[in-house]
Amino acid sequence: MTLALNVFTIVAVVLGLVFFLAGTVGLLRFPDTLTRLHALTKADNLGLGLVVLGLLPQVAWPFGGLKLIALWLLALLAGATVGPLLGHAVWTHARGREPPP
Amino acid sequence: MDSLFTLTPPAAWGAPLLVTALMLPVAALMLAFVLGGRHAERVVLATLPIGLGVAVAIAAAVLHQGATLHYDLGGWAPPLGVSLHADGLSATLLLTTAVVLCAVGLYARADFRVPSGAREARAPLAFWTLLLAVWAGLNAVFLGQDLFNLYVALELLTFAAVPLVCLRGSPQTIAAALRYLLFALLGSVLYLLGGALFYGAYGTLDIALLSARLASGDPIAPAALAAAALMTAGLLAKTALFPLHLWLPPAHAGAPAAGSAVLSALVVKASFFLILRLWFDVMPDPLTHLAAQVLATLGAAAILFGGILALRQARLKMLIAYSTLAQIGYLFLVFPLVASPAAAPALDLVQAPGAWTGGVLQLVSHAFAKAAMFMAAGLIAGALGHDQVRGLGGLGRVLPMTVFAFALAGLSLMGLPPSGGFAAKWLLLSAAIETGQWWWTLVMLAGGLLTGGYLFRVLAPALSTRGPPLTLVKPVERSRELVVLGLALCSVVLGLVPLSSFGLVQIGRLGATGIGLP
Amino acid sequence: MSSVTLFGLCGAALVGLGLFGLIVQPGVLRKILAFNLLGSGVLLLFGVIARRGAAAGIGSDPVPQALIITALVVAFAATVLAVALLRRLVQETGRDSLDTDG
Amino acid sequence: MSLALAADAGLALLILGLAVWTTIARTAFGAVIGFMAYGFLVALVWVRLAAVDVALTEAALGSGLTGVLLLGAAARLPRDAAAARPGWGLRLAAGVVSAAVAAGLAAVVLLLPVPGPTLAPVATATLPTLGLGNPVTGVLIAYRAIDTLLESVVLVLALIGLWSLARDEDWGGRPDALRAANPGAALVLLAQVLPPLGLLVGVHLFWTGAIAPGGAFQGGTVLAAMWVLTLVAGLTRPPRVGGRGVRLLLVAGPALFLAIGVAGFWLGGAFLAYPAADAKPLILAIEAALTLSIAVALGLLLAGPPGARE
Repeated sequence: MTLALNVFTIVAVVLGLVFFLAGTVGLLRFPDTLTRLHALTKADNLGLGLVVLGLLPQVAWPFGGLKLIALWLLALLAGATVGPLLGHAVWTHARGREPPP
Repeated sequence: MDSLFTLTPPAAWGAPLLVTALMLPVAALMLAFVLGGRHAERVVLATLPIGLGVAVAIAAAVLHQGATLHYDLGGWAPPLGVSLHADGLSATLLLTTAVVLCAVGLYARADFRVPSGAREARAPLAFWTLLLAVWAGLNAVFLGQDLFNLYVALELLTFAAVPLVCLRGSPQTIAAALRYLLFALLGSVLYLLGGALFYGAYGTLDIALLSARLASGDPIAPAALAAAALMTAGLLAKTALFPLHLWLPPAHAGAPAAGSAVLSALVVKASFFLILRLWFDVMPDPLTHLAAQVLATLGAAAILFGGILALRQARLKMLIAYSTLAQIGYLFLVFPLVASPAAAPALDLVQAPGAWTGGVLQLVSHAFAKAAMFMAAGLIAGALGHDQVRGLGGLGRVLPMTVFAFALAGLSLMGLPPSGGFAAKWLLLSAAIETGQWWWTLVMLAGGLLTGGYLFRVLAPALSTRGPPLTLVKPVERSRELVVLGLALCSVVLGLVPLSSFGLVQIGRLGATGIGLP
Repeated sequence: MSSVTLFGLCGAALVGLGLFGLIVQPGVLRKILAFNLLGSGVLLLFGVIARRGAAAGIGSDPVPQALIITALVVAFAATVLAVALLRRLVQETGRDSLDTDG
Repeated sequence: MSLALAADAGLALLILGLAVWTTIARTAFGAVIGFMAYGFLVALVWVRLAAVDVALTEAALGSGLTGVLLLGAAARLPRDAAAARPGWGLRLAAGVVSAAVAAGLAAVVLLLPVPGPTLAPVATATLPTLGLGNPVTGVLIAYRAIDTLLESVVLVLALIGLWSLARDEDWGGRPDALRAANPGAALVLLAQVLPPLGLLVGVHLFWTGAIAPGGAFQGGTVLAAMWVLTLVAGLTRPPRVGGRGVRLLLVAGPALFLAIGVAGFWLGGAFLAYPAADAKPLILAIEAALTLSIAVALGLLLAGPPGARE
């Protein structure tokens, strides 16, 4: 049983890292800030989710697991806030007027 | 006050006295900050006499016991706990601080009064709370025995002194305050790094334990050498000794008169006091001889550099600020004279006042004289509406008492008899000759001439009787002139006191340096 | 070459970098940043000393840790004062440098 | 070359890289962003150095609040503010001096005794008498209580210095440095969702400080951060500078600490000593008051001097 969990952990964490890699490549390759922002928030949140999912069996339950999930939710909240703020700032900075609602 | 003096406090009294000296300004600061408005000034004026009484009591206790007062805070002995320490030198400086702050408090009442109609104003609240904070920082530095506790005390002092500089808010004073803060922070960080290395090498930050472990014979750890060098560099930045002096003149000249008096007379001395503690209480003697030459050379350069630049200043307060640079140089001449290997045979300590007493006398007389001079300059600038040295012709006829006080303070700075400055410089000169280091005498004499030069530039026109009489923009209150005169007289009276009575200053010193004081 | 020594060398390098930045940077905000680098380098060195003092079942000597926390709070208060002075300077002179005339 | 050493080496190199970036970045804004990332990595290093209390403080205060402060300052710098860079002479001299200091320190680090002298055994031996489990809190509150007391006074003093930079006519107004011009809907959402959780984390950090990493400074910093978040989002208004209530809150921590310290003369036999019997409740009372005062002080330090009165 623990072998299966370990294999699951390795697979999930590796998948998560792949998404992180994708996010970083997106950051480097995409033409302008808004698309980079898109790449970062999507890929990193998904990557982190997978890493957390993978680590859940390795961590003392229930408190360790709950902390990890809380960690992920906070990262989601941060990403959900920073994304629109940066987008808003970039839009107004580039075009000098408020974006359409 | 003399009733307290005759009361011989038993040793058990020492502990609460030290704690009161440390915590009184802190408690008063918090009370003044919460009450605010006009109460802030009243809290300060109520606390100053009590603090003066405590300082006198500490000096009496140290004199009575003939040994340093010691107190472990929280009952935890070092190296784990922090202890307080009051030897002759710190008792003297506590007394000087209390006297100067009392004078500044009385002087500043007219400048920082809450305007009628307003419940509270920015400058008065800031000044009175910052004055208490400076006092708290100074007492914490003079009483500290733990290197990190001294770091926090230095920071408390820096955060109280920097806003004093830009209390008036003009662009130059803000730039001066910012430059002062950056230099002070660099100094503090280097001091902290030195403390960290001392802890890394010897596992304690207590000065007494550190000195014991450093002197315990085995070769000194390289970390200790690096620590002493870094700490000294940091403290030199905060004392504004010659190469690191850029921040002092604009900062001390930009502050309001009462602030400049406190900054020049006291705040700069706190970091110098720590250099004394570092090189005479912590480091072993052979190292002190080595460092003494470097410090004294920088001191000599400061004397000459400060003196020459003071000659060329157009503004009165800048002239006095550069004079502070020069007089600080004198303080650093104490190191080679006290720590010189060819010290004269150990004469009877109390009767033969050595270079150490001369140095402490210079510290104290400069504090009184410089505070009086800056406050006199404040009165002159307030009365004439300008600060230019050129426009002081015939001032003596208009503001006789202020000019007289300014002249008395100048007398003490120049070191002319019978002033305290003269006694200090005389002791330093005789010690230099006794220990055969004649070149320091040349520096001191040159410094005296330069001081005479830039003070002559101010006093000659001021005392002249020819030329049109000056018109006063604003009358000067007699009470403020009396405060300035009183402080200047303090500096002069120090010279009249028979030298043998300075036994207080020697207490706690012989054991530490281990050589017969010349 | 243990990792603790590695962080010690990193701290020493940070002290050098912070000192260089503090002296060379013309803008005051950059000087404040350099001061914070210098401060964190010094505290890293203190942390390495604390880590080497591990004993009695504790990973690091608690006394330097307490001192580092106090020093961090002091450094923050210093940064606040410096930034406030800088903002006032920019309001008054419109410039970020210290060499105002006079 | 164990894996852990490689990871540490990577972390150290990353930190040095960010530090160099912060020094040579073209714009002040870029340098501040680099510094914030640098700060969080240094917090990681503190975890690697087994100093979790310091890691918490560094993350929350050293890079969190300092980052907010420096970002606010960088945003307000005029575009053409970069003054002339100093001549190569000064840069060379500064480089030589800095390199010498760094090399000297590196040598000292290598020469320091490896099992360094320590006070850990002494500090932990007497912890039970204080009823504490976390030795760092023991040092902060009991063994070196004077440093923490002076420390909390330093915070109040920094605030007085900050307020003294206001203009005379603005005195009595509200600090306005934090009010965002038009906080986006996302920020308002964050300022409504996060603070309750932050409050819980802050109080937990304060409470657990007695037995595990945490304490008044860390808890107070998290609470301050949450308050600042609501200030930036405009959900709450900073208090008036002249208000006696806010000043009482600011002074509550140090004042209680001083009062209990003076009571120590009779109860515990020395100034700042705790009676053997009920040391724990007194310590917790002090920590609670300190947490409150530190939270209010840090929040107001970020809010800046009083601005124009509306």
